[in-house]
Amino acid sequence: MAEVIWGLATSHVPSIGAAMDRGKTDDPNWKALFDGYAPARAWLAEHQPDVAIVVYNDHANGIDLDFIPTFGLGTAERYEVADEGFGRRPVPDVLGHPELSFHLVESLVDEGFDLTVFQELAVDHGFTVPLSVWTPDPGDAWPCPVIPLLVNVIQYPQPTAARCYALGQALGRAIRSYPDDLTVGVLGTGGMSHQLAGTRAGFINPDFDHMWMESIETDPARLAALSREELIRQAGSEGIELIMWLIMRGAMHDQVTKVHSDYFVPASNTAAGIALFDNTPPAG
Amino acid sequence: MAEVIWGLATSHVPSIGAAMDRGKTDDPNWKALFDGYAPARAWLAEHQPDVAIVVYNDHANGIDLDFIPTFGLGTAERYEVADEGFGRRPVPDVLGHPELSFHLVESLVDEGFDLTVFQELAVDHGFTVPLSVWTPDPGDAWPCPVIPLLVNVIQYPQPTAARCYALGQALGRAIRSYPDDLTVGVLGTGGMSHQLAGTRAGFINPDFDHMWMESIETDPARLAALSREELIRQAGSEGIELIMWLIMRGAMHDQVTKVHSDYFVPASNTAAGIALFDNTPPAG
Amino acid sequence: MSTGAGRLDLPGTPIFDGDTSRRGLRMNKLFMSLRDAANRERFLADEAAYCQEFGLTAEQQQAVLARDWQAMIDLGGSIFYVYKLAMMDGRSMQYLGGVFTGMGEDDFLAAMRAGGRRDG
Amino acid sequence: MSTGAGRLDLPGTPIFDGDTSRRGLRMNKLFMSLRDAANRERFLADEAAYCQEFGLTAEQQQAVLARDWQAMIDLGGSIFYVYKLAMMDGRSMQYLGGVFTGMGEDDFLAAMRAGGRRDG
Ligand SMILES: [Fe+3]
Ligand SMILES: [Fe+3]
Repeated sequence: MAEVIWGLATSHVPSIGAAMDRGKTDDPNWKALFDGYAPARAWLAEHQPDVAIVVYNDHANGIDLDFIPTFGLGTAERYEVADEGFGRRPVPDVLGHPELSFHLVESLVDEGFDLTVFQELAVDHGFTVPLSVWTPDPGDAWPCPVIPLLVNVIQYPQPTAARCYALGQALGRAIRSYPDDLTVGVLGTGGMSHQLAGTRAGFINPDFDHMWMESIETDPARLAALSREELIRQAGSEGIELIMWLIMRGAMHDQVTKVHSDYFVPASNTAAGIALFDNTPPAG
Repeated sequence: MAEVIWGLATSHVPSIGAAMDRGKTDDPNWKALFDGYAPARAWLAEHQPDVAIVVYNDHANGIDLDFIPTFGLGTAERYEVADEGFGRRPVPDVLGHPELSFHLVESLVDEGFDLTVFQELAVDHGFTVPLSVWTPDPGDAWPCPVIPLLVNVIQYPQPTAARCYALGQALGRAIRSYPDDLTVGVLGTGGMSHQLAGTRAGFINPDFDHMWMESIETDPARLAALSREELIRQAGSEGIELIMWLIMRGAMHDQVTKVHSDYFVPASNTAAGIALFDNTPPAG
Repeated sequence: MSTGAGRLDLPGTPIFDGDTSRRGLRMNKLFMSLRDAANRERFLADEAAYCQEFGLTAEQQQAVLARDWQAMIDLGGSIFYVYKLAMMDGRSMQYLGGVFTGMGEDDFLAAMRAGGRRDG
Repeated sequence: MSTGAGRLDLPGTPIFDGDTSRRGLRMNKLFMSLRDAANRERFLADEAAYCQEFGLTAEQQQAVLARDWQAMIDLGGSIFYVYKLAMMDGRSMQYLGGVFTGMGEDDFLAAMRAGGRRDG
């Protein structure tokens, strides 16, 4: 059987990738953020999975508004890195793991999740920035094959937090029912609180973010109970993308061990958070 | 509130449309099929809804295999009729009903159905043939706005029959919760038994089809319990598209009144069926 | 005789599953492109070049050029997509049925008119 | 000041819902096309013609030509799409924040650096 060995929650703000790509990680505006990543990166370097799953959303790069899938899953052998309009990020293309993808599709569809299957997909910063947060220097290739799990967070109505958490739980079951022995890392991306448009642009809610950071570890069901409206009110119209953390969290055990977390404002217009969990219950 | 007034199940074989478009409905190979439609058409002409919903699948015309949505719902104002490679069918484009579509999307996503929302979509014979079965001579326009509900029946794993039935039930609730008074007709399309490829091509299973025709009226839950494998075994690899009838049926009351049904072999390589239900419980 | 690469194993019944679809993706895209008259013209003018433009494997190209319908299915073709090529050639679904079953078109059509084929 | 056409009504918070997306579809498609360098060139060579090619309404075209960012949002633009045009112009998300809030870029950036803005 395959098993989730860790879950990583991280913001996917494009400027984090840009700061890395342009060698600005020691810039005073950025140093604290990247310093905050260091302990997670060190632990992750020691805990290499066989496959990773990145839960993310596209930002007008891989898909258009002609169709808006609530949940999409990639089954390709390779995912091209999108040119978002300022040149492609200087990072490797992503190799997929079609066998695991097919298994996940079958398991999840059987459990009543109405996935859209992607056989071709270009991935944008929502996908590559989390990979960079995990692996700052991939060289020619990312450390392992990666499977994209797309979530609609851009167009209302987004899936409910409860549905995301349920999808995560089903994803965990699907992974565990895979016939081969594989270790899996799951990345839940996006957030934390932010809003880009409207007179409330620039809104940041540290109280909510701290509650979220605490509860994602200890009480994810509490977060899953939040309504769409409550999420937009508390986390901002773009902060609702935090629902993607719940998919990652749902795929893990009820009890997990926090390896590291950090919180930083601002990464561009966004409160940035990182939280890394070892999928073993806490000792004692 | 809106309410479903009737449900129409019908095959959507392209050659049925071609026979109509070429004036061959009196051809000896076709006459019995069209004669079998007459009582349904007469009743439908007296029971015009304000909006219709067509549950169907695309056949390599409106969407590609780049992405395969399990369930898709259109929210457009207009759906173009696709040219499938032999010229566009001489039938009108389809006007949509965005307001009802938005309501359905929101209700269904809230109920945990992971729809893909289509803002642009060209519709093929899977969609237009059922409209022609209902309305043979639309003139310049179909009798009312129509909303497409797309189902993946082409690529394994298709949604389960149970999931389709559950979607239909949620669709019924969503329709009933619409604030305006609207009457709605629901068309479930596809089938009946057929298989197009493999040494079993040409397979037709009248016993299964008769069981299905009977049970769709009186015991849809029995059909919803059938596995994907059982459906392909009994109805053929393309006959599995009968699961779309269950979405229509789920949107109706537990008890319905059959207006008319008929069964005909072959329409091209397919067993063709029609079944029309009035969404009122049988008298007495 | 292929019975499909699916997890289901039903005799004589190809299952168009994710793995099959992945193998056939480029070829199916080619078939879908034939909806367009200009593409049909370009295809007919130089079928091999058109296949290469779409990135077909050598086996797939061979199957397309030879109109080996069974091979197209075996190499990942979806019947709904393969049918686009058949239509362009003026072939019917009954013709294809005759090929897949080995019966030939006339016998296949007669079997359909007689109520269709049965298992076993 | 628009607060979005959504079913949610949160002060100062545009909701990009289905109806908004429908209104903005052609304009958002135009913005997405600007990922491509050749399209950016064509756009810059004749912005009005490019808008017409994409089927924008007169109001939308006016908003695009005038770089009226608030109007683009009000007329159905998604911020992620609108941002493609801003990037092409060398504008940052902080610049847009300065516009949407009426604070101007410098004050907006200062507010972000100080930990972001709060409700109320
Ligand atoms: Fe994002
Ligand atoms: Fe069909």
